[in-house]
Amino acid sequence: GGGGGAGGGGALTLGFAQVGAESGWRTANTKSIQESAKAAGIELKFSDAQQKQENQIAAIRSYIQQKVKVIAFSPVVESGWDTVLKEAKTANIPVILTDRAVDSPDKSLYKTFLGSDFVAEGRKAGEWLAEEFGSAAGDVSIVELQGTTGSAPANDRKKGFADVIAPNPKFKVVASQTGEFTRAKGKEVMEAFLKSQPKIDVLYAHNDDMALGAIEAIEAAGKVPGKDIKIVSVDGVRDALQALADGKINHVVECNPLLGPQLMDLVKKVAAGEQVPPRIETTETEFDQASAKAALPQRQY
Amino acid sequence: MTTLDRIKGYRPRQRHLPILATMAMLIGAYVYGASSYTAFGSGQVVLDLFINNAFLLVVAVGMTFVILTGGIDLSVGSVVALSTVVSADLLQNQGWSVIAVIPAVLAIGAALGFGMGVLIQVFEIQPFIATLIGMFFARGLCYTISTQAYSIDDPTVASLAQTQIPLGGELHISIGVVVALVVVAAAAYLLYGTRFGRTVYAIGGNPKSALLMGLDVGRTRISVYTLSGFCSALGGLLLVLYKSSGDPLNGVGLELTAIAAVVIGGTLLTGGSGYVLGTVLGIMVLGIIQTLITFDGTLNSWWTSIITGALLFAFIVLQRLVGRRAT
Amino acid sequence: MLRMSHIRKEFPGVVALDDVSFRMFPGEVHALMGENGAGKSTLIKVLTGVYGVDAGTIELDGSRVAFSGPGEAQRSGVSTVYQEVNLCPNLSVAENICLGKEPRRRGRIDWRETRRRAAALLARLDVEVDVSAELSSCSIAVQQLVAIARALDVDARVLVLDEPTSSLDAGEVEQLLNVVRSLRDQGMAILFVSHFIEQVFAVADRMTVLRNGKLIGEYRTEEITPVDLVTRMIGKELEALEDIEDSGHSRSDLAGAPVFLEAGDVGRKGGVAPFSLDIRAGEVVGLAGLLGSGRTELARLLFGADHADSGSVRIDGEPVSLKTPRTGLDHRIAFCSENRKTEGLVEELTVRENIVLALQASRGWARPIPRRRQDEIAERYIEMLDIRPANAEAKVGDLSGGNQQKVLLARWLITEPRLLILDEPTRGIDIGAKTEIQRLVARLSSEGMAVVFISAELEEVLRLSHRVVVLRDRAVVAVLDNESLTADRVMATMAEGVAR
Amino acid sequence: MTKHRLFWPVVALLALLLGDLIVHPAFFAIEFRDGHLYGNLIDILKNGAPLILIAIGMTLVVATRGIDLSVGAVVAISGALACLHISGLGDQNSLGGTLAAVGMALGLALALGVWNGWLVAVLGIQPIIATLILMVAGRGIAQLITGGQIITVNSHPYEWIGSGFTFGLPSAILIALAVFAIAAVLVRRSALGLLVESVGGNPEAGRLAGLRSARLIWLTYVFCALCAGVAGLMISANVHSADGNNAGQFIELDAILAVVIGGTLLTGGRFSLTGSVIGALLIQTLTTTVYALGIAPQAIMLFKAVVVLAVCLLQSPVFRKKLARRRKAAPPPAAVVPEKVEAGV
Ligand SMILES: Nc1ncnc2c1ncn2[C@@H]1O[C@H](COP(=O)(O)OP(=O)(O)OP(=O)(O)O)[C@@H](O)[C@H]1O
Ligand SMILES: Nc1ncnc2c1ncn2[C@@H]1O[C@H](COP(=O)(O)OP(=O)(O)OP(=O)(O)O)[C@@H](O)[C@H]1O
Ligand SMILES: [Mg+2]
Ligand SMILES: [Mg+2]
Repeated sequence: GGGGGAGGGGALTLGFAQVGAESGWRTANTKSIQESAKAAGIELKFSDAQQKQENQIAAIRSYIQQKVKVIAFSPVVESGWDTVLKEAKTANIPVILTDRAVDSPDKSLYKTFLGSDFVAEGRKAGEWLAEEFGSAAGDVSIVELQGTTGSAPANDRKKGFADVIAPNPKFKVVASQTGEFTRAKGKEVMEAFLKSQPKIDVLYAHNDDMALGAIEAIEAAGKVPGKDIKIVSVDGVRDALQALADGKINHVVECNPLLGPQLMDLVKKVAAGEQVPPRIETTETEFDQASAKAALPQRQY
Repeated sequence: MTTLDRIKGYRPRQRHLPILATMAMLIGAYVYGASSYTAFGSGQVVLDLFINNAFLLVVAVGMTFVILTGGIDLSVGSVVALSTVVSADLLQNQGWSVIAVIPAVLAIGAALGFGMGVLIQVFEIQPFIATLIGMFFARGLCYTISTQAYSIDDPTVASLAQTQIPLGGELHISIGVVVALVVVAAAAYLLYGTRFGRTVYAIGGNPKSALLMGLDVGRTRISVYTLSGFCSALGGLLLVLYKSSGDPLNGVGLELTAIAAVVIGGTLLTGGSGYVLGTVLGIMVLGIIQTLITFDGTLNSWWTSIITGALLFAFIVLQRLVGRRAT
Repeated sequence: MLRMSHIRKEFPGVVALDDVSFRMFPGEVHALMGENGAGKSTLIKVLTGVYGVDAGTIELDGSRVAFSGPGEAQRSGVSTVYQEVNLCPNLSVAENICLGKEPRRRGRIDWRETRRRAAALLARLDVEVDVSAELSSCSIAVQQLVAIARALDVDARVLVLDEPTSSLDAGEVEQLLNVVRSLRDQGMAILFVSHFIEQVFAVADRMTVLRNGKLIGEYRTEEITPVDLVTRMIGKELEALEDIEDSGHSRSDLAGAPVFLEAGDVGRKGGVAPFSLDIRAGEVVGLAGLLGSGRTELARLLFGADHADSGSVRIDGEPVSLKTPRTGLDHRIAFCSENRKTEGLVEELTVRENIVLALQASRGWARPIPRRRQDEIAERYIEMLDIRPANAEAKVGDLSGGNQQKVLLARWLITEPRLLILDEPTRGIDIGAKTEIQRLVARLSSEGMAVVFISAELEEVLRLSHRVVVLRDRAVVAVLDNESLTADRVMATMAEGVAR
Repeated sequence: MTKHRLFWPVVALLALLLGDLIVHPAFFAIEFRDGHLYGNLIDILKNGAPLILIAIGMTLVVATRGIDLSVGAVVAISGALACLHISGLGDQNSLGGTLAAVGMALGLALALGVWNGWLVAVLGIQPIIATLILMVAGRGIAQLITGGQIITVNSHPYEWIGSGFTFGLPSAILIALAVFAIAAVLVRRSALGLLVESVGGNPEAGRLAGLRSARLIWLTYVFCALCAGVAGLMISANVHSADGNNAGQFIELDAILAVVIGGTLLTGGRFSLTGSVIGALLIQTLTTTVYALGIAPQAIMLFKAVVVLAVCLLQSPVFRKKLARRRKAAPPPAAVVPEKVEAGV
């Protein structure tokens, strides 16, 4: 093999294998990483897997060949990383996970995980609901817009939410359908819900985009989003905060994409051989209408 | 009185040209990569192409048969996913052994392929729709088994997955590569050296004629889809080895990649002309494009798509022009 | 040996066979006769299981059979050459001959033996071609021979030949008939379909006549005269050909006519060697040559189907470049291809649509031919060429072979070209229609249309042409004026390559 | 009547609607609300409009033996460009600005069609890979335009294209119908239809008959891209935003499916625009049905597989014949005898 020019010099090279660019959230995530790498003087080798795990694995293999100092990636799915991570370990390249964890039992395969907990996000949405409707009389009819069927955020956000509302029988999920994380599908599905469900009190959307699409469907049906139907969603993109500020959404659970600075810190530490905690959760808040108004001016994504 | 020796004359073997052109360009791309990025020159980069694409290669080989008959198989991605999910489920939840799982999964894939073949042959449903139904069906089955991806911690799978077959130096390949190469060799033999293979070409050339020539068009066509289902299942098993997991979202869009690889390899989508070797090259083309982009490492997501498209364009057009020039 | 009784076969809207019975004995050549669309090919396809029957029974060697398809028929000893060349253009000649019955060694196809066997079979028909060449590179005549060679391969008991000679010239035909005779002498039963009455009388022992899907009768060759036969086929007496004056057909008659097209040293590498030729308005130029001598290639260059890489063409004295069929069409040249299946018809479309296609192409898409006019044109040509069924909205693919050929001819006639190139226009056409077409050519040329006429039948060429261009080895070797020109002389020129 | 080519697709569509009626009677409820019609059927028309448009364009491409995989990418690009332009306007509601945006987007779509057509008709690259190039690169171009973000716009004139109502009906469907009418007239009143069918049915024969097939094929790709461009405007206008990555995902598959269900063969030749429209409506009805009946997300694929299978079997003459034979054979037990005869031997 060749000398691995990339990692040879003084500059620290980081190979980062991104999932894709499937949403504005993801783009913000990518941008944050690229910008903070530049700011930290780290040479970044970036690759985009277009939502395919195979591509990510291939990219990681290529980083091993290129002998980068550190590898970081946001796993497309949690499972299936053992082989390639073992190769990285054999090549003595430390690995950092971002955004999503992997479920490998062998924790020595990666140094640390930096990101959010989707189950916790679902749970937060559920808790808000429990509080908001805690005193309400009668059943609460909930409709749910799920993410892409089979994807980790969809599975986890559904689970976290369901866990919290399960104990209280008055919360009823009357319809739950996939909106594939997009505005267009969110709108289309909500249109159908509005016709097939006689009574909808709450909409829980697995991401903001679907909620934004659903708002339009609700308005077209002559109802008032945020009032006739309360809406809670996850992510905290700018448009959603705007809608929140306008009173069209009632609550947003943040899922923070701006991992860049934290990641670069970790990269430096890991490269220097320092010990790092095995799990670091990004700081994530929740927004209500007031905090949304405050946060809006600085929102970049 | 009449002798037709006059009609004899040399015609260049036009059908080999696309393959030669593709091979030349692959070498060109490799030389370019090696001169631009140091680590690219190591032979392992080439071997990694095989390691990363072994499962795709197997799937594409099945697809080659289908396309040679003038058909298309959109179900392969879903069947791959189904195979991984079924394997994971049987190994993790039902406690089956690897030895039992392999034939079961292969049988499921072949059975699905057979079903689609019957729809196409017996009920005369266009291959595009019949296999699209198969695509929905297999993906649907995945979701009914599990909406979650899960890991397989079976020790046999793990050891198979992590076995590296050394080739001297620092070079190594995986078991998947060996399987894929065996499949390629078997397919090449089938196509070149057996009546079944020749019937496949005949059907692609002109199905009506093939029928009138007394060939068993029906059985061959059904076999071809069965074979493709089988290859997809085998590809799924290799993917299980590759990732040690089952995931219902595996292989979304894989059918297009496989079709593209076959067609870039010089096989006509209308059937009747093409080689398995071309398919191997087609996969290499797609793989090397991706590798070049990863080595570059400075492109953001959308530039990745755009440059992928541009490189694809360059390959295809050059292939076309080289092929034409040599005629 | 073979008995088909009370066969009935209906297609949507057409009764192709109505209570037809047919029998064949071992060691005989049995000719199946009838006009275009009489039901000959359908009867054959019913026999070999391509179509199921609506009523009736088939017995082979005394036992009932119902083949599920050509494959099974073949395995039971019925070997068939269907009317249209039904081979795989993408495979080599050798493979087309051996497909499905390739010699194998240890389970693997033995390619050397395959090629050897194919070459041997072709040699039996006196054909020598490169058996590893792709079939699509061969002319339609060679393809027809390949199809025949393929059928000879099995040790069949029944050999069915549906118009095997439609593209062949005298030499090949003679060779084929010899092979047929020797097979008969070995005890094979041979079913032979042809529109060439002489061939039928030369080889058949017995014949069955069909008309409009009905059985007319079965005759022994000795019992019947050609005139009788034709009368039975068409149901009335055939008008003689006498009115196409055979004599005085010489170029000197056209002395005053202007030259329409002048080709100077036009040629194409791998096609035909550069040749020069001028064609006058009203002139019929016949092309003569053996198989593969380059007649088709020459015609394609004149039309622009291929573009010449040397020489120049003038039309009405103006230099023009004929690069695509479209430019040919724009200069009012029409080219009726010999290969109606792959180069001629769009099988899915209707008779009407196929007929108006070239005219419409020349008008451009924006000026559609009004539907009423299309119907009119279609009706007129259906009647004139006696296309059956006389339904302008029938799918061309469902027509019998001869009727398809007529449709193709009609397409080019309606473009009212100034130069009409006819490459084997009478291929597979019954005798009645053939005279009709010859008469038409004579009439059109007398009205000032120039015609280039290619036919495997030398007599036909001689009867119509003012001049005969003789080709050999893909080069023009002589241009003979048709003044007291005889078939023998043309043949000699073809064989020796110099004018005598 | 059963012989008409559109008979079975229409039957399939009606059967699906009938199924909806039985399972969920309210499915057909239509109200008049805020000056427009409101109900599931209206949603089907509105949400199906983009697919109808693309299916129309795709039909012509398929008729020439081609296929266009890039329509999804063109959808994304045209929506992205229009939204980008509108979002930069001082007054997003200005009609002129919106028209300019629409014009730019359609101009770009046209250029993309020219590109596809050039690859296929001039360079002679197989359609599936020729359009694959744009399919891959196009998503990137769309994201380049949007900067990877979703661009939200607030323009009433623009909104009209996707979610507006005219005469009580969704404007989207009116636009789709207008395009359909134009295409149908263009194709059937001129000779284009015949020429396209000839080129697709037998390209070599077409060439020798003097057709300018390259030009014709080129034209179909341009038209298809244009249709996709309009569809892209609709999709983005419907949600007031442009999503470079997700807009029009997998719509090429649906469009091809619609074309094929409508009776056009992928091997080219005879085509039916009406059939494609029916096919597209069928697919959209299926989607809406899934939502309205509350089919669980993990069962959607299976449900679709079963419905599409049923539709295709219904259309398959072989299947109908077998079914009819069985039915005929079933009541009188004596019918076993003729079946035996048929088996021969
Ligand atoms: N597949 C089909 N569908 C509908 N009609 C058909 C079909 N095949 C044949 N026919 C019709 O059946 C009749 C008999 O056709 P057939 O091909 O047997 O004639 P033929 O005697 O072989 O004529 P030719 O000498 O022209 O080859 C014709 O009228 C033809 O149009
Ligand atoms: N090297 C070759 N091997 C086999 N066939 C060839 C070769 N080169 C040319 N041919 C075929 O031989 C034919 C010779 O030309 P052409 O068709 O013009 O002959 P023709 O005089 O019209 O004879 P035919 O009666 O066969 O139509 C061409 O059709 C061509 O396709
Ligand atoms: Mg016939
Ligand atoms: Mg010829």
